[in-house]
Amino acid sequence: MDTNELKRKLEIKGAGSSLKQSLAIDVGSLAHTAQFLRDEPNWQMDDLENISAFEMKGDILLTYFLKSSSTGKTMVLRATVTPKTETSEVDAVSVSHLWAIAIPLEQEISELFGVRFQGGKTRPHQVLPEGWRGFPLRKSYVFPIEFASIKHQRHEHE
Amino acid sequence: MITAWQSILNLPEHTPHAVVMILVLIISYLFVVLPCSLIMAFMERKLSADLQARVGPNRSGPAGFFQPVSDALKLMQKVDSPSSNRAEAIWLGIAGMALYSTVAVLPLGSLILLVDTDMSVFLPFWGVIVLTFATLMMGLTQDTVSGWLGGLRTSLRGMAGVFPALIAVLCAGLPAGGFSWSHIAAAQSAAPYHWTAFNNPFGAISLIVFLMSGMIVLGVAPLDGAISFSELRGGTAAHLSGPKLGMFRLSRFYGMFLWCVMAVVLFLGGWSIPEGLTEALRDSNSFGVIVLIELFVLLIKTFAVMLLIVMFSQVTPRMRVDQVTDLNWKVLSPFSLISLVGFAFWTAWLHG
Amino acid sequence: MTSSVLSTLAEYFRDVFRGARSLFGSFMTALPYLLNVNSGDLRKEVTEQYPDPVSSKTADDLPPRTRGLLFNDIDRCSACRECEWVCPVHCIEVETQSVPADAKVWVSKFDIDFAKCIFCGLCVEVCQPASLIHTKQFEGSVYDVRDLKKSFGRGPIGEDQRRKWARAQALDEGREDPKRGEWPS
Amino acid sequence: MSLREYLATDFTNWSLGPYHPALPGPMMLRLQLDGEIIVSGETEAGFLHRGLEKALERHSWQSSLTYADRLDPESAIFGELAVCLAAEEIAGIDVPRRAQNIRVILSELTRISSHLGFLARMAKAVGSTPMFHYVLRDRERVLDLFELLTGARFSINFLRLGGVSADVTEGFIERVIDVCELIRIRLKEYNDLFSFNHAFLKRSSWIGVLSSERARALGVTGPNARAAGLSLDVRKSAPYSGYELIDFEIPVGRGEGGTIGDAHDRFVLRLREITQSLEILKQSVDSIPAGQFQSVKISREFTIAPGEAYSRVESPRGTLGCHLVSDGGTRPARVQFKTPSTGHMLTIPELVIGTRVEDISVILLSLDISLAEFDR
Repeated sequence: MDTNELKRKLEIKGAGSSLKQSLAIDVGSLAHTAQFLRDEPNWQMDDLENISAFEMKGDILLTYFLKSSSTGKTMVLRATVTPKTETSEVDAVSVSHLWAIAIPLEQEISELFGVRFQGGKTRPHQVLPEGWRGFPLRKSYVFPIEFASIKHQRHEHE
Repeated sequence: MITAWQSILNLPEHTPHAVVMILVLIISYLFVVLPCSLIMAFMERKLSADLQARVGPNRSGPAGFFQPVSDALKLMQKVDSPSSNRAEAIWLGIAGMALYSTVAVLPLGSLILLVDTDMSVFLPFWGVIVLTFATLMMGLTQDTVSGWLGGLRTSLRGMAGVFPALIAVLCAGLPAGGFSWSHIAAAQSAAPYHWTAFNNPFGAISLIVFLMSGMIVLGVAPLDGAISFSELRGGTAAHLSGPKLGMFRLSRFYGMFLWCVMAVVLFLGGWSIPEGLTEALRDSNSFGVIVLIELFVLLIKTFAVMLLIVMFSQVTPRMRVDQVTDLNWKVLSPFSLISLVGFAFWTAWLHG
Repeated sequence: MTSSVLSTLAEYFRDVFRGARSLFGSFMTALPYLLNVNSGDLRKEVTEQYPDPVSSKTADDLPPRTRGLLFNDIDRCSACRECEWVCPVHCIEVETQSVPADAKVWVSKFDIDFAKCIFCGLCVEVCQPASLIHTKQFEGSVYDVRDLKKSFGRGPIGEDQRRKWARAQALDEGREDPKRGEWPS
Repeated sequence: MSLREYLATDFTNWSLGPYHPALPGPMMLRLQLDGEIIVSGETEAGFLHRGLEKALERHSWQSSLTYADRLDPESAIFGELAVCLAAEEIAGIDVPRRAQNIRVILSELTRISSHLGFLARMAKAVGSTPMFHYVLRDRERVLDLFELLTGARFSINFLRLGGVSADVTEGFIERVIDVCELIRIRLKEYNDLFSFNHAFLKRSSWIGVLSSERARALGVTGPNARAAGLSLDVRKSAPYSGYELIDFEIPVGRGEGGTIGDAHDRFVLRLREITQSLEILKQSVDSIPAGQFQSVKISREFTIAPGEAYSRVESPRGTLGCHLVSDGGTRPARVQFKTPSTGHMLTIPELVIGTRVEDISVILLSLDISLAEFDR
């Protein structure tokens, strides 16, 4: 998606505080769009508020909440990635070179959702113990009966 | 002095002087030094509790009076931490020995002056310097970060604090014309305006300098950056437990008691009671009563000074070690030198 | 040069003075605590020495809505299992046994596992017959964690209870002589 | 081994944690020391991960709020408020005025209790035990108010979708006014005893200076950002739950002790925020309207229309965002919290460089980081 097509799309959408005005873009051009939004004079989205991910029927939606400190406008970018199988990792583009706050947010998503961010500074397991298989926040995640020979006596109540 | 004690303890005439002195030493340690350290420990805990809207120890003994005793007993029966190597125990022993050797020099009364040489005022400082060095070596033998940093900081602080203290001692010795305890006590009579601290304008400054440098040397609350619990978990004392920790704590309180006694004798008139009274008692040679009254006067003043120190130390936050040494070199030392010059002019002008 | 020396000297003495003044200021703020002078209850000791009822709070000093240990009055409980469903930590287990039509529901087992309970109060809020309530009791310590599972149920139906129902049913259907078993007047 | 190699000195590697009195919570701090001066610091957390967001997906709408208030144990209501606002936005539930007012009262009381906890930790880090005990004694009075209204002291579990779970009893309003008066007197006592004490000034001014550019770049929000000079406050920029009717001004760091954005500035700013919260409490307690306190009765089959919302709440540590997604079922599909501690943890490696070992606890505790909130 080159810049003028992006400009055209932005004019139509305009920035909105609620989620309805979110701009859907494909993962590849995510970093390029974010760079554009941050440096463009009349947008100046220089503050990344939050990166959140959730799984909807098999594919993982990444939502980027942008905010511009000068004009106070907020903006939502939405990217979709679909892992091949329920337990396989999937690749996405990292924006940690644009905003420092993206590092811990991407670290968590990569660990709990299995989304590998290219070029990100994600460290090995921070939240889950070493050697933990599976990505807990995926809908298809099944609780392990035991981990490192410790039994979880979770009797299900569904 | 020896005959006085022979009559108090009604020993046979020809007992050798050494035996009498050892007896007096043991008596003064058991009945004065040990109880006073424990009283000070209790006072500090009860006082800081009162300051902090708390009740403080009230379980063992009336109003928790025997809390330090129960603490000591509890620590005695704890097992020693396995990780402490032998070198640490040796250096702790040396530190304890250095500190408790000052008992012989303690000025507790005109009749308890065992070592009354011309230099007896400086002897406790020798004990304190060896204590600082021993704590440094104890810290270095523990191969933990808190041990290393704690030991280095204690030596840094200990060595620094001694300089202004010695200058303040010089100030006290000038009007007395000598550095033995008897000279200094003789120069100050019972009336407050005769005390070194108040009979000239610089006396108060040197008293404050002496007390604060004592707090620096011994590491009392606001100036104890070296063994603060917030990040070094007790510095050199981090790995002590059981009887060693008990000895470490008791030596800290004894250090405070020693420094307060020296401050009182040097600046606040020590054990001086009105002349008429001593003459009357001496004639009716009831020496026991003299010792008791002098001790009572001395201890009242010591506890008053100690109360002030605890109050100030509870109220101010803890300072970093580099701020402690800055305070020492940039504030206490210049002020002690100024008061030394002041004392010199004052005594010269008075006797000139 | 001299102005810089004088200014540093002045700054030095001002620094020392400020230090002494703030030391003295803090000392005077804490002094009333030592002397408890005219401070009423502003500066009294606040230590609550727990088991002693005078200086520390007991169950009845607590406000009415305090969420303490739970109690279920089994007679009013209608075994609707709402509490079991809403509990976030699933610490309530309810079991009933079949009873003849018109008799009241027999809650044989109603266990609350206080090891898991987080005292959030949802079960009490959801309970229609208001049989499950928060008492103001908070002393729930036990030696074995299994003792934390308190049971409020009636237990399995006993033989005499079955006979009572059988007799009641027989009375309704007229098969039973109402007078049987009474003492002759 | 040549003499040069033999005498070569290197940095000491010292890793603090996970439990250490100088740290704000279970985290690891790997330091490289050159003697007492810190060359570099690096943090590692993850010790308090409880899988809160996964748990929220497995429970009904009613009990999800109980989990939400365990996001940050010290300020429980803000987790609940974030989830409530988002869910009400999706489902279109409107909250009665009286319930909004009660929510504001509880938020400001929690802010005061959390800031008092911060003052106590700072006093303990610097070693002033009287201040530590005074602050905790006064926090008890605020916690008594929570127990009176909701039944619990910390995890109050009092908010429901569409309002609050119970009404305000009559005695509660007077007690709130009394506690406000008491805390106003106590604040003066803290200032006399501790805030501008020379020794505390020396320990905390010019220490851990966070400039406003670095604060914005690292996503720092809340009191730490305001102390650095940025006046960001969600209650002003995007007012929620009736804050637009209350007039209050946002305190910004003035740098009395040392410079703007140092540890002392963060400490004094929180004192000012407590006074500001007292102002808000006074206004909202006087103007509490009559009326319903809950507009929706939640039963077992309660569902929310499919949709998503992002709510922002001003918690005592910063801007707490909650991204809630509902797929029309009886359980939330996804709840994601953006906690302020994420930004604060990023500042630690920068603030710690060049300081002394004794300053670590002052810097770390002046950022008021909650590890429970960071790991979720």
